Amino acid sequence: MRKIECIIKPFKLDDVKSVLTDLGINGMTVSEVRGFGRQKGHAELYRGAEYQVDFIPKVKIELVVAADMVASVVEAVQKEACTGRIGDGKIFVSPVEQAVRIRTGESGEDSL
Amino acid sequence: MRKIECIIKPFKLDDVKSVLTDLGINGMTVSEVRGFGRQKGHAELYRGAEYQVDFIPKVKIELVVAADMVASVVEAVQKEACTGRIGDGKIFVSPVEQAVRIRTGESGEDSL
Amino acid sequence: MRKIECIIKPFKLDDVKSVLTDLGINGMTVSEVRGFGRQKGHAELYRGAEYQVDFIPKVKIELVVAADMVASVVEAVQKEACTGRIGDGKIFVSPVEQAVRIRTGESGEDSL
Amino acid sequence: MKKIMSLMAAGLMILPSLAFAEDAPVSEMSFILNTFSFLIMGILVMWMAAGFGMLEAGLVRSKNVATICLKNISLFGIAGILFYLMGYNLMYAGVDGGFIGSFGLWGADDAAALAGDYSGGYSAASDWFFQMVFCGAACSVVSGCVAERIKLWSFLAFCVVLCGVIYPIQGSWAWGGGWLSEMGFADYAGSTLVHSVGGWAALTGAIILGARKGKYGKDGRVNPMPGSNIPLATLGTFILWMGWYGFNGGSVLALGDAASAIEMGNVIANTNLAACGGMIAAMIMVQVLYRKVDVTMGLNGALAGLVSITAGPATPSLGAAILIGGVGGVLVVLAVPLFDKLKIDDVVGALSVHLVCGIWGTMAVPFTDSGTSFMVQGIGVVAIGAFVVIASSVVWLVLKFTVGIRANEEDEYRGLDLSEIGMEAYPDFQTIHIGGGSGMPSNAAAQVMTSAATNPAKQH
Amino acid sequence: MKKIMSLMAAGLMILPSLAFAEDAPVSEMSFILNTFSFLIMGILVMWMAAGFGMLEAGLVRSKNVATICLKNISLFGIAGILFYLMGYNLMYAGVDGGFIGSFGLWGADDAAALAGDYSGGYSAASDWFFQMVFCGAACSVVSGCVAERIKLWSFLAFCVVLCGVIYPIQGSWAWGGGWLSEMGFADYAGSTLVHSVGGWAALTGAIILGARKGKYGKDGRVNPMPGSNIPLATLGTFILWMGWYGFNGGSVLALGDAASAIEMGNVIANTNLAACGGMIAAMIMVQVLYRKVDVTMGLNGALAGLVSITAGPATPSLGAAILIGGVGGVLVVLAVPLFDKLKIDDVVGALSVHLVCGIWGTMAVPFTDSGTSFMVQGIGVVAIGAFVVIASSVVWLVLKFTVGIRANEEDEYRGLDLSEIGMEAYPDFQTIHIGGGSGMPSNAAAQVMTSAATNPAKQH
Amino acid sequence: MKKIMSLMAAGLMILPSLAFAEDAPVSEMSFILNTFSFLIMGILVMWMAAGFGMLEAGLVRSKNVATICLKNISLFGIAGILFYLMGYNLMYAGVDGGFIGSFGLWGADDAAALAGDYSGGYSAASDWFFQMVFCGAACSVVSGCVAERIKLWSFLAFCVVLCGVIYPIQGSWAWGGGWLSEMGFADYAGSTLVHSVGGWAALTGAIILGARKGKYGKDGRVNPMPGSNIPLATLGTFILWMGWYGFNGGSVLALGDAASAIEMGNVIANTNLAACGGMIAAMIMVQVLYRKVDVTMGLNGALAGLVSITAGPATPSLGAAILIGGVGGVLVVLAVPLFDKLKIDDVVGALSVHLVCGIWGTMAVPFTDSGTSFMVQGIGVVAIGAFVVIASSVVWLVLKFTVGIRANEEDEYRGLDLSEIGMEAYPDFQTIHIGGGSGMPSNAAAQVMTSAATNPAKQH
Ligand SMILES: Nc1ncnc2c1ncn2[C@@H]1O[C@H](COP(=O)(O)OP(=O)(O)O)[C@@H](O)[C@H]1O
Ligand SMILES: Nc1ncnc2c1ncn2[C@@H]1O[C@H](COP(=O)(O)OP(=O)(O)O)[C@@H](O)[C@H]1O
Ligand SMILES: Nc1ncnc2c1ncn2[C@@H]1O[C@H](COP(=O)(O)OP(=O)(O)O)[C@@H](O)[C@H]1O
Repeated sequence: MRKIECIIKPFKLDDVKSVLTDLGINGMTVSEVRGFGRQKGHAELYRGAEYQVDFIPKVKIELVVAADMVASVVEAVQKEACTGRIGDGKIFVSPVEQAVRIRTGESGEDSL
Repeated sequence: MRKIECIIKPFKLDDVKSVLTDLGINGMTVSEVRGFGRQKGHAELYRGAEYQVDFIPKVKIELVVAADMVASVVEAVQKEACTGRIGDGKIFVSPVEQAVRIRTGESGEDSL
Repeated sequence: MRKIECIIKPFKLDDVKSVLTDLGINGMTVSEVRGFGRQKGHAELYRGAEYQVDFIPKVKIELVVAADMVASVVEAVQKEACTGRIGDGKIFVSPVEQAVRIRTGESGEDSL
Repeated sequence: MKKIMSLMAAGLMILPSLAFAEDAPVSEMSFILNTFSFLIMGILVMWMAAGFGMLEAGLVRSKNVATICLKNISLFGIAGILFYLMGYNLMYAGVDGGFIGSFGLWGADDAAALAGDYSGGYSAASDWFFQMVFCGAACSVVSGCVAERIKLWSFLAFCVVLCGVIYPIQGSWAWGGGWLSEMGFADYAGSTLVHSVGGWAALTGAIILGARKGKYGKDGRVNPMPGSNIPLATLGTFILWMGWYGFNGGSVLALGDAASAIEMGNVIANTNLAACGGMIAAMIMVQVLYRKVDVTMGLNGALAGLVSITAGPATPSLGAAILIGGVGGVLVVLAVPLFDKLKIDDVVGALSVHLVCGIWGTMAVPFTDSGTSFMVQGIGVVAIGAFVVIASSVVWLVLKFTVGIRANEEDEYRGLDLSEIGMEAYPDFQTIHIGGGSGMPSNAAAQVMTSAATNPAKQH
Repeated sequence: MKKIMSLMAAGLMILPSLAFAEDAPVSEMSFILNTFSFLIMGILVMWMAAGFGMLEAGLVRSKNVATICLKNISLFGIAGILFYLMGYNLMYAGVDGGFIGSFGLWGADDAAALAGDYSGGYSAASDWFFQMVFCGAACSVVSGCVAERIKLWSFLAFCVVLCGVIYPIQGSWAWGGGWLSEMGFADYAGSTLVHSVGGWAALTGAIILGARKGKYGKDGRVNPMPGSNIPLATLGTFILWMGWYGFNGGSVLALGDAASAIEMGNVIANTNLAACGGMIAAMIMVQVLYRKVDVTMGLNGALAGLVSITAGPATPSLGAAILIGGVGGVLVVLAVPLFDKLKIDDVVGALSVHLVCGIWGTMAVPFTDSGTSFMVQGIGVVAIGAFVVIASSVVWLVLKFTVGIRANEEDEYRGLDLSEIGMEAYPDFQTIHIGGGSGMPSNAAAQVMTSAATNPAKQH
Repeated sequence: MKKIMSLMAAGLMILPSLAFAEDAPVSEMSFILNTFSFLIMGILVMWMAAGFGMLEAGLVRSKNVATICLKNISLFGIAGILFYLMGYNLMYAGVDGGFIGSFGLWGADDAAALAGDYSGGYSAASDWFFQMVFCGAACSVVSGCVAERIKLWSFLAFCVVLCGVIYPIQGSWAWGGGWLSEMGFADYAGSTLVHSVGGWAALTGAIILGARKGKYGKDGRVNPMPGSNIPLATLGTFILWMGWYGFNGGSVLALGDAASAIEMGNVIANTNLAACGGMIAAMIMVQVLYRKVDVTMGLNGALAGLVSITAGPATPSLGAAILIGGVGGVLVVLAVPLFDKLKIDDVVGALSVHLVCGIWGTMAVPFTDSGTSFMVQGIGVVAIGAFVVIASSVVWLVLKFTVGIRANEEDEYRGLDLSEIGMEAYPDFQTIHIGGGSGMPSNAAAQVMTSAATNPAKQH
């Protein structure tokens, strides 16, 4: 099994979710993160002093999938989340040794 | 060492924390995430339009443990976090190569 | 490639970010987490009942780097985030198999 | 001190103004001023409904905020309609030393004044308006106490009965010229008639409903469920403080002569200083007892001072007003943990503020007003308390065994905002499910779990 | 019912007070009371600007909150200055049955009164103040409707014209003694002259601006964009309710005689009960239609009741006031989805409340006021509606094709707070980008994406 | 313009009303109206305490919000008690052209009026109430400036001295009939006596306390620490604006004759337009200078206009009022960065608004009031400034070297809510520790780290 972490622009979340469910993925875990990268943050003004907000809101999707799904998921997310402009984000894939469904105690790919 | 990620229902957090400390775990990192899965979200109503909130609040617990602790931790969490109803969550185990305690610079299992 | 996860005290974030950019790192993803560990939380008072808040705000930095950068990053973060007092946090290193830049589709170390 | 009081305690003071009734122009001016005072002061009292709303919205957890907002504004709507349909007449029409007024819609009759006879003293509608806004305040007391677990429509049904029946009947006894007023019971602006009435109704409600899940641990532990928005609670307290000038100041019931104006000045100054005394006393108490100042106790202390002075704001000196309010502030700090010890779960401290200090304030009147007696004050407190406890228990129990009054555990855990009204109060903000502020301490979680396992409904 | 009305409908009632003008002392008192009423009631109306501000700040998404706050407070500043520069005189100076007053700065002239002749009735500045605060209310209606997408300075430019030209010109027709008042058109406190004027201006603005991105799906779906702070919206409603006592009560335009005071009492009681009726009716409607009570509909219902009674709060009985308000509450629940069906995006429900109920309230006057006719009321509604629609369309279009009125899509997505004013309303709170509350449903996201791809500006 | 002023500048206007004192009925009416005006306007001024509270709660970071709420409401409690214990008599009793009144509890004496002699003009308590609420305003100015780092009880101790000693002594010089009033110093409602007094006390406090950690970088950089709740700050400004009608309008000190009523109308209209002018001027300034409109500058601009007009709101024309306020609005936009350049850390802009514009407003009086001179106005400003600076420095320093005034660095970093009062203002909301809004920019972080390393206390 592999864990795929996708860091994307927030407004892309619904599109990415749709394409993933189309691929038959029916579980994922999402969180709000802040990204630092090539894309620069916005300037804010407060009482005569301007300042840069370096960290940009991003959404992180984590999903654990069977190894044979990795290629198609990565490709789908990459295509769907892409706007072609700086800050579109990253996809990282890493190994997972074990997975358990808490409700039933099932483990392995059955639990996903 | 292994990293154990548990995605659970928020109201189970205190129970899971207790059982983990009973097992001798004395460190973990917790965050708020939103889950998408078989469990369906709730409907909200706003000014005559109803809509579905797909993402359900969950809590993610991350803890890094020595390899020999994995089995007992996974079992304990699975038992404690289980309500038997859809949406109880998942446990994922993945490899960790190195761990460092920032305060002392210790590394390996000593640092946990 | 490796993923380096650093759990640090929130007020150290800017320092750690600086030292990382000095090392040539130009991307990272940050999130707010709550830590449970040796450091004890604060007591709050509400209407005659005192209670302990166990979970302490921490910041988690995740960054994926080429394998040969790991040592220097870990060392730099450990030094910079250290106050010498309990609760300084941890650094975990784990393997990453694949990385993709969404904008361009590049993969591998080029995508970081 | 409504209606009847203006002919009793303040009788002598009113006389000069009635005397002017002969000389047309001046008495018309008195009529106008009395009317205008009712209206302006009534507007300030209406504003207290907003104060209760913000106080309660600040002191409940974020998952119940939209519901408490809705309750607070809609109860004011109910109060207006019910006081028109039956409340006013039940309270004021033909009580004649008895136990109840008469039934019937209220309607304004200003024919005499329009024909140039100003002896009625004020416009009918201005009086109706001023009396009506008081009725809403009693409901507001209830809503805060039973928050976070009561069903919306059952709560509103209770308000209908409270506004339409319970409040006006007991009100007729003192302010409507009923038996208590004949005995000489004194309650200037309603420490008992408004605040402790709300408090008794809230107490029975809180007991019959039971505590919020997780509030009390098996081992007797009290699990705090901190309020979600302290500045909002502070704003609510400021609003209440402001509105109270109208609550007490307007209860002079006249502005048409110098004596009334002087009394109004004294009442407002005393009201203010009682609030000051209550707040500072509560802050000092809480600092001494807990080594830290809980803001919400300071806020409750100010309100405690206000409730305490309400039964008799015209007679004390400023110094006495500070003391009366200060005792209220001390009482509230002691009462809050006491109710918790009794496992009576009062979300915003309404019982400590309105019930306890309402009784204290009523019993304190004879200290500064020689025309009253502890005995009669005590009779009033007990009689009204007994009536309200019995009447509201009946209503709560009828509701409980018909439509039900309590949200189920699952709904309570998710919050009434999602389960009862299907919306969130702060949908854009991430709320905390970890650690402090969640109001879901471990044994509570255990309870909820059990319920979840046995109750296969929609889940989290 | 300004100026002219005080000589018309209320004419008889005012007479006694004018009669007193001969005997110095009393008429001085009448003068003082009239003046004081204008000031106090005007202060309450000013307070409504805060109510609109909080209501709108609570009903927009968190990324547009700071901007809507700024708009609401600055439009009140603009109203004051413009009403001084030209508004007041355009509305009241030398209309003489015509269509417009005269141009010129306004200045107080109290020479007669200072010389002991009180026949003017009230101080000049008190009248100016009372009329000015009404003008701000019309702008506030607009701001809520066109929120979350309009550019700050273009909006303020529109307010300048609305306060300086559009509002006073149509106002002169009825309250300034122009042609509508000569026909007998009755609008006591401005259901039409203030509320539906704001509503028409908002309607043209909403149409010309277009809906917020993502609000309406291709398939006709309405995507909710929930308001970010329900207690704030509730507070705003309470403030408006309170201020409305001044809005309608002050529109008696006199307090110097008993008849006026009686009328003021009736107006305030009716105003209150119309709000009660509107709110309760809306809550029941929404419960019946959707099985849950949307708080924001309850709030809108109360405001609907208030707008509905505003055209004629002096003549109905209390029961009739409840009905008039109640119909308003029903209308608002029906109108909100209707406007959505028409894809007219009204962020806070301003059209349903102020336009629809403004018309309803105006047309309802003849039911209780025999001195008015449906025909004349209809002429007034149509004439003023037509004028405002045309005039504001011109202004909106001129702005659109010169400086532009709409923030670009990228800026709208990021929120006007960051793009227009470079700050956040709640910088310390984490806001939600996932799931509910984001107001960025999937097809919206798609639209934004397209725009993002074709518009290589700064990004997210 | 208190007490003494009513016999000076407005002397002629008051005469007619005093003349009526002979003919009983009318003068009783004057007495009532004067009293009622004090009460209603005083209630509006009390409301400003809530305005300051909300403004400050909105402009501090979320970790200090509960504490600032507590400070703002408790300082009002302190003001009431201290003004009773000593403040009123120190300010008004037997000053006789001198430098100080007398010591002693205040008590109402209305015997003459109750006996039918209305020449006193108003009820004693109404006057006390109106004077008392002003005293609270001066403290509120201080609390905003020294927020986010001062210890709770030390701050309250300072308020005790400010309300009980400093404020009344300097107040006696002008309003109590002391030496400044004899020179002809004019300060109608307190640009100097209230606002700049608060400002000077705040200035010394801010300097002695030092800036918040991290506010000023080594390289002269100013690190913004954005306010956590902009709608709350906006609400606070609306409340202050509303309350200011009472602040200035009530300072006519009479309503018993037509001349006073006319003056009150003018004062309120001018007050309103000065606020409009200040806000619009500030918005334009900030747009021109920074290309974006900082909301908080707009809010400060409105307040600047209000402070500016306060020294002389009766004499300017409406146009002049706009200008006086507008200059205030410009000053505030320039002063905010100036204080930052001087590394005087003023959290909410209190110095720019209350001190700078308080001086400007006082010096601007002679432009429209020929009875005053720049020289005398300058003497008043300097004398009062010097006295307050010296007196409050002594108090701050005594506190500093006894109980301490500043929270330690660790506590400051965690926020005063956790460290001083052990609770959170928004416990349910996730707050941001990453990036903007944290108010913990990098060099600040560095400083905190150093402290943390050397100070082995409880940590984060
Ligand atoms: N090495 C990295 N490790 C973890 N996250 C990264 C890394 N580099 C970039 N990111 C994440 O990806 C986001 C986008 O990266 P950025 O450099 O701005 O643009 P792009 O994706 O177009 O290269 C960042 O905001 C950050 O959240
Ligand atoms: N493949 C997956 N990868 C990551 N997280 C998942 C995955 N599947 C489910 N989850 C997480 O687990 C939670 C529970 O899953 P769900 O399908 O609703 O019920 P169950 O756990 O009973 O199978 C989801 O809300 C989501 O957070
Ligand atoms: N085994 C672990 N797995 C994951 N996170 C941990 C673990 N142990 C500690 N942490 C994280 O590190 C933080 C600091 O740990 P703590 O025990 O308080 O102090 P120290 O880092 O000085 O040992 C914790 O708050 C928690 O977030």
